[in-house]
Amino acid sequence: MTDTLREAYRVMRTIRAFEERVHDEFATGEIPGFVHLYAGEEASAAGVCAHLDDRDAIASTHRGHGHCIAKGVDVKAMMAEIYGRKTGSCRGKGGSMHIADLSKGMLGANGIVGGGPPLICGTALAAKQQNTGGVGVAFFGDGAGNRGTTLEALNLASVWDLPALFIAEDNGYAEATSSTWSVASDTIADRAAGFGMPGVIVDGFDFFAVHEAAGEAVERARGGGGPTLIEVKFTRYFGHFEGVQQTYRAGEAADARENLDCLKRFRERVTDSGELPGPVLDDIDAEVAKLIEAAVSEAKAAPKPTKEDLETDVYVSY
Amino acid sequence: MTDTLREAYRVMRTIRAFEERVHDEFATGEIPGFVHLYAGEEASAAGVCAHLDDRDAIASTHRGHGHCIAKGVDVKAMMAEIYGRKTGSCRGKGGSMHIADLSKGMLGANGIVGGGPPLICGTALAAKQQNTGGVGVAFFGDGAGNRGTTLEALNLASVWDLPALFIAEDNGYAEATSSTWSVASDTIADRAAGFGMPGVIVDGFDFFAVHEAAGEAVERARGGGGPTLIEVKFTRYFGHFEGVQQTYRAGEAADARENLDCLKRFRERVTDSGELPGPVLDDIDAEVAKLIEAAVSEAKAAPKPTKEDLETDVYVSY
Amino acid sequence: MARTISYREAINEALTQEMERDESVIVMGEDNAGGAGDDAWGGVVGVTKGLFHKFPGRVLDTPISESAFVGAAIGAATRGQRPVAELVFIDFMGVCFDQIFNQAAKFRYMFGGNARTPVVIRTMYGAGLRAAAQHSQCLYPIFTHIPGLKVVVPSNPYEAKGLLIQAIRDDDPVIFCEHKALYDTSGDVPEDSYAIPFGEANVVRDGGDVTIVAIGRMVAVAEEAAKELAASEIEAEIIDPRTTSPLDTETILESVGNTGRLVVVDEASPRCNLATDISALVAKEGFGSLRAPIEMVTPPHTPVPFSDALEDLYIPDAQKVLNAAKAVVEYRR
Amino acid sequence: MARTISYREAINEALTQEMERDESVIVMGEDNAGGAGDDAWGGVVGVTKGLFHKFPGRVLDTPISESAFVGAAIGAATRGQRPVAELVFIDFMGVCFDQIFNQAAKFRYMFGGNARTPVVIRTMYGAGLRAAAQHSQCLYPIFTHIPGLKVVVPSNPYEAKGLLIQAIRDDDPVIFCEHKALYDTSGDVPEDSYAIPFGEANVVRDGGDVTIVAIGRMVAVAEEAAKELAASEIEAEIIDPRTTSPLDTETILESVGNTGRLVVVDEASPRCNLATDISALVAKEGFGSLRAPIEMVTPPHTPVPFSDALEDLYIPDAQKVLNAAKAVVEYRR
Ligand SMILES: Cc1ncc(C[n+]2csc(CCOP(=O)(O)OP(=O)(O)O)c2C)c(N)n1
Ligand SMILES: Cc1ncc(C[n+]2csc(CCOP(=O)(O)OP(=O)(O)O)c2C)c(N)n1
Ligand SMILES: [Mg+2]
Ligand SMILES: [Mg+2]
Repeated sequence: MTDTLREAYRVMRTIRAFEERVHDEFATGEIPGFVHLYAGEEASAAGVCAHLDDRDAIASTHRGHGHCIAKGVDVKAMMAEIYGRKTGSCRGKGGSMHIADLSKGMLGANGIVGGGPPLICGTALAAKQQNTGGVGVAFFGDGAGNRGTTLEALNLASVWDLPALFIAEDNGYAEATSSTWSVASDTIADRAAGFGMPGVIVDGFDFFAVHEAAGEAVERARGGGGPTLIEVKFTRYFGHFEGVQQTYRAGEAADARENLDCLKRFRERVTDSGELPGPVLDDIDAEVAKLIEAAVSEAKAAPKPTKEDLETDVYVSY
Repeated sequence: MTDTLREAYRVMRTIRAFEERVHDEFATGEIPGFVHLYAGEEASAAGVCAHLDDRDAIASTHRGHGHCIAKGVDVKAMMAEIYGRKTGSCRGKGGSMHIADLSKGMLGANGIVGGGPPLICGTALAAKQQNTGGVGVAFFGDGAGNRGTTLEALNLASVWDLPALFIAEDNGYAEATSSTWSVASDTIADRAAGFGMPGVIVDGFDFFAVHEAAGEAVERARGGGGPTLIEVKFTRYFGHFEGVQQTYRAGEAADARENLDCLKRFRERVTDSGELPGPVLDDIDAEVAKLIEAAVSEAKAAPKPTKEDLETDVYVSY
Repeated sequence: MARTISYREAINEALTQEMERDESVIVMGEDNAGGAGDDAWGGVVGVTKGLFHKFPGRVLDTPISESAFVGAAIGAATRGQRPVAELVFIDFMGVCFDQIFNQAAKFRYMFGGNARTPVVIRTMYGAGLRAAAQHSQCLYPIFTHIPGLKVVVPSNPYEAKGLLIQAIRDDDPVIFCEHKALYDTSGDVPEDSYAIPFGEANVVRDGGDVTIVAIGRMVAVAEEAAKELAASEIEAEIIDPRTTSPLDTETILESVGNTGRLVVVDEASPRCNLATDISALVAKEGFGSLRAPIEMVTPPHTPVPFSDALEDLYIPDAQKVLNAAKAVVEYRR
Repeated sequence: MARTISYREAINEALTQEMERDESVIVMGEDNAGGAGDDAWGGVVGVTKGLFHKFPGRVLDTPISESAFVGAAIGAATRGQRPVAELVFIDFMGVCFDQIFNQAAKFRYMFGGNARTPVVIRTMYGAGLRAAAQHSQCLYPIFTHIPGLKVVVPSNPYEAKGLLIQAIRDDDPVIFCEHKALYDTSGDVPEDSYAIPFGEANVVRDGGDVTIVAIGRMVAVAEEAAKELAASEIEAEIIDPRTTSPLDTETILESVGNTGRLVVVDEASPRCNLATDISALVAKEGFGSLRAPIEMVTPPHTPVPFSDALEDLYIPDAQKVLNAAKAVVEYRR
């Protein structure tokens, strides 16, 4: 368990450091396109993915950096991708919204809200038919919980009895629209019963709560017990995407950053309990800081794709 | 109430006679295209539409004849449409799957499973914004209850607090697929809670049960109390569409026809209670028989559309 | 090779042979098994009938949730399966198009070449069965428009079998368009397995006076017209592209190089369809040899009407092809 | 009339003026009010900002349920409202296409003329903002393909205002395509309300040597090319169709009748797009006056790449238009 905790902390810290750095770099104007940051939500990706291995696949959202890092995608390649470099995870063709690494079971961030859940029914089906013991995990936001694709996928996963997890990340808003308004039921987890699966709600600032709920669900799925819906509740630290105002929740975000922090909570708990001593965590912090620094400087120095790259990679065969 | 009952009986009898006649006529090969019959399900259309008037709009399904008749669409024009005649409700351009009469608030049968519920959010919104007191009613099948469009519409209706009814007609099958298999929850009504509205189940062979549940829902909707989901359970008498085998439920259909009949149940109840005497019902039966006879012979004699009709009616203005 | 089977049987045979050859091939769709565990239907047109019992666990029914199950087919394809999903009517593409064009079609490019999505979506298109506006469309031009998709339009049983086998073996997402009026047509089909490569047109008939490119069911219509043209001593060359994406531009241009005249017959709605696509290709690349305007024979810009009286007027027929061919042959500048 | 406002402001003004004029005009979309009751956003690009407070009860936020709310707009249109729904990115059409093309587009025909569906779907298209493959597509060829829809592609603030006013007053379903790279461009726009009729192209520039038809943002690209062409004494006539459906075929054919040469510039993917549509039109109807191959300037058949280095190569630019125009002008058979 100590190893697991250490790695989970590393994942969360890496996500946080990655996102804060991207936030700063975006402000300089050097990063193109739409960038949605996951800072504040680290416990979800880390808590769920701590249970996953190579047999398992995940589908992510437009807010995908955290899920990528938690599923083991190379951080330097991610940063290079965000900068549109040839050394990026997608050779610069995808960008922040499309980082993927299928060799790691990471099926891609997704620019389409609700795009992932159907895909995960398929990866779970493949695992079931190939008898690998693998599971499929779809992360989606509170806004995505109102998309028909998401709701159809919940039903299909139950009907096919798939080894799947649906992780509803309720960060309170879809763009500027509050989830208390857009989700007609009290919670997203309330929908689980209508699709014949258990629904659980966890505190998304508490890594241990997420980790425990996900562990149960993964175990059930691997054992043939079917899908689970887990709703993780928390707040994002930054605006919907970089460069946008968040007047609609002025004080709220800063306040959350101060008082609701999965990293602080994690540190307190593991140092109090003696599971991990402070200096171990400090070392991780330092290592991560170095890694991110290197990722940014290497990304900036890397070449961009060129004319020869424009028309390749459309098809496997032409 | 006697008037209401008499009219409801007339509606149910008209639907039954219409469908049985179309069944026979189809077998002769003279009716083209896909025809889905509503026989056996009459109490749903009649029980719901008995509460509706000109302010209200309904959206139907591929199995639309019953809803059309219950909402007052001209029976002769319907029959002519099914025969592809110029005198049809849609001048022969629509056919069985697209009979509509917007002047009657009948927004069309629909060839797309799950096509109607979003539209009804719109008619309900219009009624609300125009302050007419009108409601919108979406009929949909058990199979359609698994479509994303239907599920999105349930949520939207709640979020916008619309005067809407969602009538899930569970006839046990979508084509040959059993609803006990395809609907992951025990019932479709189970889904209502996940979308913040009441969910009710009624016996679809019992006109009075449907009528009562729909009455409550319509009243709530007109009063600003928001949408309701009503699940009506019954069996269709014929195959999924005309001309198709139903080996997957061999005895079941015939059995239902014998023992589960909303018309018989209605007659027993109203004659026992004295609400309507037998001869009144017999008269209606005779009138309806005549009407259907006339509808068929007029349809067969009517002209088909011609070259001049091919390219009209695409746009209001060109 | 003198064995005659129907288009429907040819497709079933291709599925059977590929499922036997490769156990990663799976099949899914509404009532593809029928009632979840019986073999009542084999899909609404019976194409998959018999597979359920032959290949246990590999033929799946689905709820009416096209986004979910088409998406599932795509997801499974990224994890080593080769799913063949049935989207009964192509007209239903509108309820699951995102999964097809934003997900499957773009994975490989968006992910920098690091994805393979060998999924086949079988779907039924076309007019002629009085199925009206929502069940009679062609819509293959829409799929052809989207980079990352391959689009197949087999015109007879022989093509259907060979092209479906290729589609299943292909590592890219393929939209396989079956014309509903062809299922009961028959033709010679070898029993052995064979694959017809994509992007290679079939020259159905040789002729030096006019090139007729026809898609899917329109190939037979063009053949009918060609027979009558021959009676007027006009020899038409008929080209069946077989796949609209990739398109065999070479064979078309070569033929127009010889004939100097082109008619394109496309059952799809006339704006931005294959007829315009192929006409534009020739107006750009084959202009030097063109000796007459390019004629397009298509339906009018209207939804498909229900009444047989109108539908028969709507669908391009041999007479219209004949007229168009004569017009270009007789054209004098 | 010397008032300069942005494309974004022009659209907002059209909405405002129509909402003032006609209370059946309503607006809906994700964050169109913003947070359900505030006016935080005015939609993700701020087009509807300010309307929420000005028109109480008539500007609606929606959950992320495109099928439901686009369908609701359509349903409301059949009951006397004139909804303007915002489908933020045209790339999201795949999640609600059925409601647009099988419902709204076909009602009138399927119902034998007994329906009116005056709905406008505003949507943002196009490349240039490094928004990558799922947020940069054009896709208007797909809507143009569908009978029953009208499709508008305004190229500047003046057109945007006048065409949107027409779209709202029009009794048919209209897809109103706004180019994301144009929102911050400015131009002269009259303060008074005015409607630009559909199906009437704008001749942006007169010239006798070559006709350039350009769509949406490509009009400005064509103008840039025309300036350089003029330096080589080639006078290009530039035609902006303004609506792709209906298409003003007359103006195009007349111009090609004078110039004998055609270049079509279309930012959409090259297969079955507007460039092929217009080329085919001219190869059929204007062949007699054509003196050179028809050139099409389009992106390659690939998804839109993310990296600025690639996206800049992807989008048609003035240099490519210039080359195409020179090629057709210099063409000798
Ligand atoms: C189908 C679709 N509709 C709308 C959008 C635009 N959009 C991008 S992110 C977003 C909000 C998503 O909210 P949520 O699911 O809660 O995720 P969060 O951003 O809060 O992580 C919206 C509306 C989209 N990308 N795809
Ligand atoms: C989106 C879509 N998917 C599939 C179909 C084909 N189809 C037509 S009716 C039907 C079954 C519908 O079942 P249900 O909703 O239960 O209605 P019922 O026929 O039982 O009245 C199917 C699958 C369709 N028309 N539309
Ligand atoms: Mg959210
Ligand atoms: Mg049913």
